[in-house]
Amino acid sequence: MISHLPILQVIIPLLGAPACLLLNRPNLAWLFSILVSVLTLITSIALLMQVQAQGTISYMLGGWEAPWGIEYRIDFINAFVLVIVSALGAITLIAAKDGISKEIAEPKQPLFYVSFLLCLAGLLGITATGDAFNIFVFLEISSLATYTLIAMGDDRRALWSSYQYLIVGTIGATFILIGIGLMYMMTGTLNIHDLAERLPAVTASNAVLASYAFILVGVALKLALFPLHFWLPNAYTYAPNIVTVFLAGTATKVAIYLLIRFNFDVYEISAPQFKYMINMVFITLGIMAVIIASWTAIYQTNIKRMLAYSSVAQIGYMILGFGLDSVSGLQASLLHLFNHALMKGGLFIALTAVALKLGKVELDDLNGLAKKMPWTFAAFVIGGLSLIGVPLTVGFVSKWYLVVAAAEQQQWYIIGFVLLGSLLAVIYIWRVVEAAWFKPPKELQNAAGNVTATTSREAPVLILIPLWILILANIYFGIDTRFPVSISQQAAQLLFGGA
Amino acid sequence: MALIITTITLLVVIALALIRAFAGPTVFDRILAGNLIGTKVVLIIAVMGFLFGRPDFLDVALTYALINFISVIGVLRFVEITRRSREEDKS
Amino acid sequence: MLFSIYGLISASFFMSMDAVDVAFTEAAVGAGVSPLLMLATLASVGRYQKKPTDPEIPKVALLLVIITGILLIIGTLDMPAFGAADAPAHQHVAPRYIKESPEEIGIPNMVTSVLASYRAYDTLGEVVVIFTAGIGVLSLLNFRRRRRNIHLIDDIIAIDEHKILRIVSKILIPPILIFGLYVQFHGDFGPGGGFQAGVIFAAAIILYVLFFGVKYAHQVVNQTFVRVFSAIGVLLYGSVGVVSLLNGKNFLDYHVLAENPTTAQHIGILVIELGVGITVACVMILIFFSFIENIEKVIQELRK
Amino acid sequence: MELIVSIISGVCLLAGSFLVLSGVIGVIRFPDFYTRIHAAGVTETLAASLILIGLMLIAGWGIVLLKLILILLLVLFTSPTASHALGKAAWKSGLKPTNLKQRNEDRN
Repeated sequence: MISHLPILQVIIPLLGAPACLLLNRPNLAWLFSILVSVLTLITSIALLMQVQAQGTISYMLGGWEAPWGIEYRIDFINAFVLVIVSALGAITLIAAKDGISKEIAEPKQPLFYVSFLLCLAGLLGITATGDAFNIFVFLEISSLATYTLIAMGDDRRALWSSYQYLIVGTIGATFILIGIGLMYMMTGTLNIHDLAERLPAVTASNAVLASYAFILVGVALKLALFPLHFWLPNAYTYAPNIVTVFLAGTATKVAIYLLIRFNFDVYEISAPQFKYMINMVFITLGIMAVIIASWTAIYQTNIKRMLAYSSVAQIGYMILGFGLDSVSGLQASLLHLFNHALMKGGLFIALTAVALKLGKVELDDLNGLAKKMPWTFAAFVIGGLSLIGVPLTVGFVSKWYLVVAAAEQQQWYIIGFVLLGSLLAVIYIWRVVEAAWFKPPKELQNAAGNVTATTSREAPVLILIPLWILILANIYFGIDTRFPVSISQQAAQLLFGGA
Repeated sequence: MALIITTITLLVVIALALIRAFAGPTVFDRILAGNLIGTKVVLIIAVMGFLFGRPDFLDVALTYALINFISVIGVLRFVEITRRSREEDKS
Repeated sequence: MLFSIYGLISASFFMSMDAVDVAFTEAAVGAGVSPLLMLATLASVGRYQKKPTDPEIPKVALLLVIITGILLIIGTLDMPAFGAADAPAHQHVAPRYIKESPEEIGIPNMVTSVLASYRAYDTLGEVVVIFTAGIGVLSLLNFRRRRRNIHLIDDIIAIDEHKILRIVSKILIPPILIFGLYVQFHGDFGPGGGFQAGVIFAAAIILYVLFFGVKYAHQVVNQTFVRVFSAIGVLLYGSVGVVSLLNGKNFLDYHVLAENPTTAQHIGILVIELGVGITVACVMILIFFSFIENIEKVIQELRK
Repeated sequence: MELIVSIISGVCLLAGSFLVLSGVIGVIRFPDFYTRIHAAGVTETLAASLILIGLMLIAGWGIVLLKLILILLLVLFTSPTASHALGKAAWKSGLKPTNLKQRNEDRN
């Protein structure tokens, strides 16, 4: 069974989803999907260990040789992203029950878990596969499931934001498909490894450049790269809270992975000026994302929306490291990918707990809430510190590597912008912390009957446990950085050495 | 020879019917044009199957004939049903 | 209706490019079911429609479309000529499919052997996409659980006494179903397969609903049935893969299914096509039923 | 013998094409929906039959012939039904035939 880990990784949730539909009882479906996601997590960890032991794994689906059949190709980068995605999937699902039973009507709850598993399977499939068309297929699965998940939010506006995302996502997916089609036209193959070998021969042609452009824009749409990010805040704000946790931790990460894969593995743009131009575009967009999105985040009153803008900013950091086009820059990106998943996951789970109590997460409602929910808000503070990049948290680690990478190339202004971004983060995190810890509790002016909901003290244990798992991971990996650093370093070296 | 002439005629006919489909004026005119095109496509596929010597085209023609009927009827029913519920709406 | 015409015409276009299977799919999906579903959507949301308020958006969209078009044209400028034998697409992977597939898979329709065996995993993915779409529609539209037995739409259907149509469709439906089965199991030899068969099946059921009402249709296939079977189709497909896993081969390796490799391929393809057919048919019907229920809900609100 | 058969089939095909063409000209030229459906519905069945019979003649015995017969049957069943349904639906929806006399008087 060990040799089949690459495929098990994806098909466990993929086949788990229809099985989950057959159960049709909310609690059963919940337990079952937790089982599935934990199995997936175990598989992905085993897979990572296997990759560490024996290098890149290649798995031929249907027993057909690589360019003819579909190949799963797991190397350090995939395995790393797979662990992040499946871990967040499992953790989110554990926390999901209370929020879901409150936010979604009962007959639809099993459907929620089904969509969740499908989304998980789609994201894992995108990451694991070594075949360009297969990427598109799984992109479709994950996107469709995501639209469903977002639209399940109990706000009417969830439908609208899901629709917005649907349009954008469909355009993105179509662009990616056109890009893949053009590549196939020029090389006659769909296998990524094979593509990488055959593309340099035709790299000068317009068709390849056009396909590069299409894929870049398509992925950037999915990624919410700065000027194309407009769908993200709405989607994150109105989606069910748990879905926001999951999406913030995984969906954009997988898109970043795709960008890395296509940019460094598939396309080798030979003309140095062109390459320089592309990198400059990345760096500029990254900086703009960090500054503008953080700035916008400060003015948000809805905390979910605030964190969503902060996510756009964090994507900016990743793109920055990416545009530096060096091993250490890429390493910083990969590290931030991992770290951001930890901290945003934690912060959004904390918000879930709050929303479970209050029903909404407006800044004004938080006043004094920390005294009632100390554990939740302690977690929020640590997560926020991590987001800012205070030493001893993971946020510091990735920013440190980013700064080092920038210093390596003597791009001092990047360091300045990173610091400015952190300062802005201090402001928006502080607003929440101040409200929750230091402002006096607001008198609840709504009907007396509702007061009981807020007087109950702490969030449910099922939310606190995954919350603190993530938060402690924030601290643990901030102190003991060996695991993510070594893996991201190997991955980055593989991309540069192997390419 | 006759096959080629038939194909060309059918293509012309489809083009002409498209004019009616776009021109309308009522929804029924459009459906009529759609139905017309549907049957012509069935014929054209059958004829082309012979022209290219690929008789498995006939399977497609058969599917077409079925699907065309179903879709015309379906569209018709929906027009009727929405119209009726709209009338109820007013009354 | 124009959509349906578009489907028909583009199908004959594919036909002339010699892509029979694509034409088949387009015939079934583009011309038949998608306009039906679109109309069902219109019927359920039509009364809420508003004129778009922002005049800027179409301009931006137009600009985007133009840019994309220019990019596409640039990209295709130095693409190999259509049908050129030395185009890279015809050099690398494709020749092997053409040369080896009759021996390795042993079925005449090469498209099926690529879809259902070489790239069977992609097809599994596509089936899951359809399944996901079904789940999406279900979770968005299907609100009601109670009051199953009231079918207002049936009243509306019953008002028009389309006697001739009823009789003709009564006569037609069984042959359509049989034809669906033929397409389902004939995919190895001619154009066709699970996707198309599923759509034909669904179309037959939809035709039935349109004339005899939801109540009678539910006696044959009700919501729960369709839900369960749409999942079972995916599971059936996946189970082939699991069987090969359990026998120590790679996922979806059909060779474990029989001694003789081509027989094994045959069995594998038959089973997965069945899975595809079941899922596609069930999801289509599911979506249709959901729309119908939604229309009913709208009518109910109106009556209040 | 073969020559005769192919000549007959050619004649059938050409006659079918002519009918199809005349039908569509009617659909374009005729003044209102009911006359148009008349043009389309009447020619369609015969035209399709003629073309399909023309094809049958060159097909020879075999499964192809069977399929052609099936298509023919299907067309014979469905196209009059569809025309009927269309006409009925249009009538029920309140669409009235144009009164030609009236219109001509209006024009003058």
